[in-house]
Amino acid sequence: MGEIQATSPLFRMEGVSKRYGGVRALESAHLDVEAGRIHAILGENGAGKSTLIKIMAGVVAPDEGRMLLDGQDVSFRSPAAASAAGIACVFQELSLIPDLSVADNIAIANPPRRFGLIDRRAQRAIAEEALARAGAEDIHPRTAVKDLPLSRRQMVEIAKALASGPRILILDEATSALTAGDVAKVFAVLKGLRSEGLALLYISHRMHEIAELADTCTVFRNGRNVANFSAGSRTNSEVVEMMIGREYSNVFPPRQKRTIEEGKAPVLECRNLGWSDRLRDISFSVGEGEVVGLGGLEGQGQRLLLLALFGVLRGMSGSVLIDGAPAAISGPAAARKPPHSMALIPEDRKTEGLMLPMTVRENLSFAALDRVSRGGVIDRAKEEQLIDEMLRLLEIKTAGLDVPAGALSGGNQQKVVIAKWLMREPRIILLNDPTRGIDVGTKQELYRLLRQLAEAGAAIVFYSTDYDELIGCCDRVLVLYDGRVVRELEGDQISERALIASALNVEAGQEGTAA
Amino acid sequence: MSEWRYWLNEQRGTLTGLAIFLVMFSVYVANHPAGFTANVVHTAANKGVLLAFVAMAQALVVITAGIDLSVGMILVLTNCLASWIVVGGAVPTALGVAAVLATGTLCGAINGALVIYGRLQPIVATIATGAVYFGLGLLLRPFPGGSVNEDLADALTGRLFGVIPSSLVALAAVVLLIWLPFRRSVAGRAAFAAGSSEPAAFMSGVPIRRGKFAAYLLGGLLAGMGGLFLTFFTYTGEAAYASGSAYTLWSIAAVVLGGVSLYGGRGSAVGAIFGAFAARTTGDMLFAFDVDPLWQPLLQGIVLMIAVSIGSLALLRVRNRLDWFQ
Amino acid sequence: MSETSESRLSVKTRRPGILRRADPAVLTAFGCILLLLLLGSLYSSNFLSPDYLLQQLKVASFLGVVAAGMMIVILLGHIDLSVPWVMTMGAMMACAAAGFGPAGAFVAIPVGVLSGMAFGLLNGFGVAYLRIPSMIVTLASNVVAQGLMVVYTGGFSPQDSAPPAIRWLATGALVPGVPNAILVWFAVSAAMVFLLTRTAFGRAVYGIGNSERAAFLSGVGTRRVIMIAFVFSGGLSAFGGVLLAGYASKAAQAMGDAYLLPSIAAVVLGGTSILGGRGSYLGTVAGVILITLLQSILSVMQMPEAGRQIVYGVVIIVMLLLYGRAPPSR
Amino acid sequence: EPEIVSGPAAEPDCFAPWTAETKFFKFPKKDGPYRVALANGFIANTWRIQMIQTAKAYAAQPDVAAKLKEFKVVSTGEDVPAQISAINNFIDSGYDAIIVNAQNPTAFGPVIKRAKEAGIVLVAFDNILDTEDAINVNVDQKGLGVLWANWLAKHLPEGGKILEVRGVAGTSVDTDRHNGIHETFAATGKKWDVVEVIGKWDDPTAQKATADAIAVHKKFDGITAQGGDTGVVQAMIDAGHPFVPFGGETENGFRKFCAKHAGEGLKCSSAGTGPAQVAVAIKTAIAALEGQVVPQSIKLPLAIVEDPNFKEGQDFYPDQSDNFFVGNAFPTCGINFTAQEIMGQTKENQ
Ligand SMILES: Nc1ncnc2c1ncn2[C@@H]1O[C@H](COP(=O)(O)OP(=O)(O)OP(=O)(O)O)[C@@H](O)[C@H]1O
Ligand SMILES: Nc1ncnc2c1ncn2[C@@H]1O[C@H](COP(=O)(O)OP(=O)(O)OP(=O)(O)O)[C@@H](O)[C@H]1O
Ligand SMILES: O[C@@H]1[C@@H](O)[C@H](O)OC[C@H]1O
Ligand SMILES: [Mg+2]
Ligand SMILES: [Mg+2]
Repeated sequence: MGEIQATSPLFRMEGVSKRYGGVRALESAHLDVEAGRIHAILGENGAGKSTLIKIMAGVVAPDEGRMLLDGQDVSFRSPAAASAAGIACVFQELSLIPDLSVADNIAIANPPRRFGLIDRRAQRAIAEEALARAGAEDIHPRTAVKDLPLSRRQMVEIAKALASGPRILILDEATSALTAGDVAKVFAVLKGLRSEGLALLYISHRMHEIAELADTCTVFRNGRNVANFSAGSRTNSEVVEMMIGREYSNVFPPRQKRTIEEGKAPVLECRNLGWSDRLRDISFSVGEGEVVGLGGLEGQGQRLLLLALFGVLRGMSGSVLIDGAPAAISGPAAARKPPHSMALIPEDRKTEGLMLPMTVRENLSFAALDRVSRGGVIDRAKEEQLIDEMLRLLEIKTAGLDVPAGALSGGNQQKVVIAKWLMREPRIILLNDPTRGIDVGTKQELYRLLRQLAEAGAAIVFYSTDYDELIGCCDRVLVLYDGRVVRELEGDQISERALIASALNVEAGQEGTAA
Repeated sequence: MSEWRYWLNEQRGTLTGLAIFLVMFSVYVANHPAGFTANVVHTAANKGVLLAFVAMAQALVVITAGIDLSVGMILVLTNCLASWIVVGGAVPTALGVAAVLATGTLCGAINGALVIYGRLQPIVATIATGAVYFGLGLLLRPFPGGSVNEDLADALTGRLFGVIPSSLVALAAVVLLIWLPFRRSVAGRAAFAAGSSEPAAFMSGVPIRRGKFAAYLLGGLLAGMGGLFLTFFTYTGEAAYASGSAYTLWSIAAVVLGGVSLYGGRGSAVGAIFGAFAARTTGDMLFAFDVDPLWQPLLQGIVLMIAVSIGSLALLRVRNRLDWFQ
Repeated sequence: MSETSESRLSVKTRRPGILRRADPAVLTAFGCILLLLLLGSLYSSNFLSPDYLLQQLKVASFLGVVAAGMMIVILLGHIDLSVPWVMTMGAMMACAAAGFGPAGAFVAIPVGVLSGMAFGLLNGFGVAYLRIPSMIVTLASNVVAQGLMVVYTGGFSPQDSAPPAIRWLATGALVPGVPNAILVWFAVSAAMVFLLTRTAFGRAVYGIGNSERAAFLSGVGTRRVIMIAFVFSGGLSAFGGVLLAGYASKAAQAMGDAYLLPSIAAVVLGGTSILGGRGSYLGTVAGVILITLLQSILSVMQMPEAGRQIVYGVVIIVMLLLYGRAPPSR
Repeated sequence: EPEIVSGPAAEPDCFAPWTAETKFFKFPKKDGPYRVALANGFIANTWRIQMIQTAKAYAAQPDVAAKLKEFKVVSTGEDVPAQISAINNFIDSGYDAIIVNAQNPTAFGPVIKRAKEAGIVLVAFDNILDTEDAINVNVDQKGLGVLWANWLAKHLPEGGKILEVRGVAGTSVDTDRHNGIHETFAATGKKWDVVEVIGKWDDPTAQKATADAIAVHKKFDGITAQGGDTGVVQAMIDAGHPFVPFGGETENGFRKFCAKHAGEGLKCSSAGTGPAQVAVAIKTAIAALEGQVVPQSIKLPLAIVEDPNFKEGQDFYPDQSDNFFVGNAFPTCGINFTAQEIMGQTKENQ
């Protein structure tokens, strides 16, 4: 398949393999990275992309294979060694140190020194310059990283990579939390770097980003590189098929026509909800069988709104009604109980959704223990039975119920999180960007599931950072801006154009006609 | 935000420690029969400095998200050793001091090696090494005794210009010569980084092991200085188990009062010093107030309880419950 | 962090059958117990006599009960440093209650345990609701408990000899030849295994130990669970104190001092992670026996105190190096 | 600064000099009433609590109270420097006399110097000071060991296998007593096989150590213990160990056992001094302030009770706590508290 014949690549990987126990994360992978190009790496979850990059960056030691930089054999014993060789990485899991300042973080690998001690003045200058280069002048170098929101942290992460003056810059899903404006800035920066002659490796699950940026693409599947081609030489669905190894169609299930019963109160209703200055005067309702999407730019209050509904925030104003009756929800423990019967699929499955070291079984039944126990004693047969149902319903792929949840692939982990809530038969389901970092195949299954649940009578609030999803899945979409609902789109009104326009809080002329 | 606000934010823990200490000490001095005199300050300083050394040692380790339950026993061991070898003329005394400090450093290095290279959990590893260090101390001093170069001892526990306690000057010198350079060094930053988030630090190419090792090592050194000062202060060596445990426990209280986060990554040894002085003042309070002797331990417990609860007031401001779990 | 647990567990999945369920740490701990006995028997064959072994189990049962409480708290990722004086308090309060005539004797044990639970409640409230690190709340409450006992002893001319019921509980023999203390420990252990493996509370404890955030968002009343765990720990410490009072036939100041560090060491030597979330109760039992035997053998061998401390420390370190290490980071 | 004078002391029966060589002090007479302070170290055992209660009771006796303007007690815990600081604070606050139960006998050199310069009477008791510049109210710790060993030697003329339960390692009291025992045994020229275990002056600890020793060694011919004696006897009973001669301290529980099982072979020597020595120390301090002659080192009479002389209601109290130390009276000093009235006093007052 290879159309590219590089004369002498800047960096080359040959036959690199990595195993974790029985899992082959990477299987004799080959990769050529050239200067002055942006090289996209594609592949579904667990395909081995991050493993590949961790090996390049010296985070993980390969089991076999060799790496060449400028034609010379190299092996990195630590991230510091890779960094010294000119390889900088923006990792999928953020690698910033929360208690240190932005400047400390940017200069962390090799801080400027005077008399053997760190020169903070020089460090600050470096940080300011790097932030400016990444287009994030608004971040003060003395701020502690832990005080920054996620999207700002990601910008710091990028600035940090730039500050090390790399020859190869790797971005592993580095834009997943960025606002649209930041993404545009970052893209401009990346293009600039390309013209300066850097080699860039870019990993993302967002096809349109890859279309915009990449010169070269490599597709990984099951730890092997299965295709290598110039950007633009394949259609999107061809690429997706390469990734998942099968045909890809009918992503979104069809929407059923809903009939709303006369006089029946909505399952969930908010009136004038407010919290700090982050949520303002939010009113909406969700009826039985309805999927209501939350849209807008990142960080406009969507996550907080879900947390507010789930009783996590203190000191809210306004009221929440369930089945028309005012509900005072004091926390998740109250939220999950009837008559509320709420479920929240949280933002981060690794720290909020699962206890990774605990078994799949324990994770699955964790939220529903009250339903499978009497007087606090777990009825194991009942537990088993519920778990079985869930495994079948969601087709969770696992080596067994007694393996730790952390051993499952990302998509299956997410399924476990969903399953553990479905065990409670919730009536109100809140989803916080559930498909983030999930591959297309699994996504498709999730969309179907959502629809099924809605048809079975659940009221669903679905926050997503992916406009396609909102368009494909939702009956209605509320667009949030600065803590307010600025638009409510319904049915055919929900289009990418309308979503973007309202997200930016600008008046969009003719939503109805957008593609 | 202006620059000084950033500074304030960075130093919040230390300043809280300072504030707690100042409040307590003012109340104490105001009620002391002798009042605010050089003698009273001198007495408080000498007593505080000992715990301050141990608390600094603890702070260094706590910053790496570890804990050292052997600090008190390092103090005991170095005290027993010093009571043998910090004697005689200038040269033997100097050699003795060096050997005592080297011993403290070695103890810290052993702790560090077990935690970092042995990959043991600090709590249990240092419980075990603490037993070993105490045993060695007891071998050296089966019963109290020994002596110390009294000229040096008097010089370091006396007063400069009749007013300034020289122990405070020594403490300040240690802060200047050990803590400040450490904090500004690559190893020191690595210690903070490792304490704040070890995976992130590793991915960032921070020399984690070196940083943590340096923290444990210097912790041992500082605890050894505590032992040395204990010897200067008492002219003698004693393998007192209860006293060693008490120093360990109070060092934890001191770092917390001084704004060092037990979860690692945050705090300063200077804060720990204020914390140590504050902790010591809880004991002094009983002197200044007329408390029934049998009620004194209870009162001290309650004062400590209140002091450590102060930090939780910030909790009232937390409006997103997920912030509890940071 | 997640890498840690993943690779540890991937080892586990490779082992066959029954062994898969047994924690290697627990097996090693039991192995060390046998080794210790063997070494001891080189000094005197009496170390293998049933008398001696029963005597060890009896004495181990006090530590065992305390360590059970400590384990719950450690599984949460916390620690309880108030053990020494809560234990003493339990003993003193129980004996004091017995001083109030026949009714007193009847409620003596509950009173002792309840006083410990009250302190557990204080600790738990500080940890769960005020979110003060457990290390520091329990340290402070230990000082408070000590202060209370000093005031109490000095002021109230306390009755401090153990009533017959408490004596019987610790030293009587319901089953001929087997001291009741062992039966009590066995009962507490059975309850612990049940609690940790079969109840929602037990699951919640492990869940919180692994990720408090995830447990909270799953709708578990994490604060309540944490508080209850500390109440358990306080109650069990006090109960350990009551048993110790039965053994010694009286309560006395500072009688719990010798139990803090050994109870932590026992839990950890039994394979429970001090960071929480992982560990099996059987391991704690092994750890308790191990520590008790080690102390006893060193004592009987007349090792001077200095040597005992050194050997004790070194043995713990060696055992931890054998099986208590975190996996390598890369 | 006291004048060094020749004896005898003001109340020779009470203020008995340690040896014939002991110096005598005569402090310049000060006018009362006096401010007296007690700097105690650690507090959390029955002995110390009893001691503090005795001190308060003694200071409250009308004739004593009349001489005292203030009596202040501070307990500083295990830490020696904290105790040193407390004494410094007392000096700076102008107290006339300071009484101390020292955490460490050798650690107080500089404070002793300061007290002397300030003309303050410093009296140490129980754990006394290693100095000739302060007054020590002294128990002959080594003599206690000698007494116990002699008792065992008397009952075991041919020597034998002895269990020695020791106290807290690292303290001079433990070492002194231990040395007294061993030197005495050695002097008999008989064969003694001494098994040492550590009881830490604590009943449960001593009981456990004894139980283990019995389980392994099966039988001892005699036992001596410093502190924790009640636990030691309890362990013998639990193990069905035959009763054998015993040299121990003065806990009420121990004496109860001694009286009860004497017929079965538990022949006891119970000796020590009770916490009331603090009263002797206060008395000494007042005498010194009044300008009376006192010895630099006062030898306290040991309260010794030996088999078969254990008398109920005088040497032991069957209905009272095991934990307190009997022998709380020093008749030669006019100090006649009974232990139970001390431990009960606040209760009645309240
Ligand atoms: N530390 C680890 N221990 C065990 N298995 C691991 C570890 N890291 C990765 N794996 C496994 O290796 C495989 C490849 O993972 P990798 O993270 O490289 O995938 P990826 O392509 O980056 O996926 P994603 O798109 O979800 O980020 C997966 O099966 C994963 O579960
Ligand atoms: N750390 C691990 N230990 C044991 N098994 C693991 C581990 N990580 C992954 N696995 C297993 O290896 C297999 C391959 O993982 P991979 O991430 O490629 O899954 P996948 O089937 O492609 O799922 P998805 O489509 O959700 O990404 C999975 O069955 C997973 O359960
Ligand atoms: O003299 C000792 C005393 O100092 C201690 O406090 O209790 C036991 C006594 O033997
Ligand atoms: Mg896959
Ligand atoms: Mg990845």
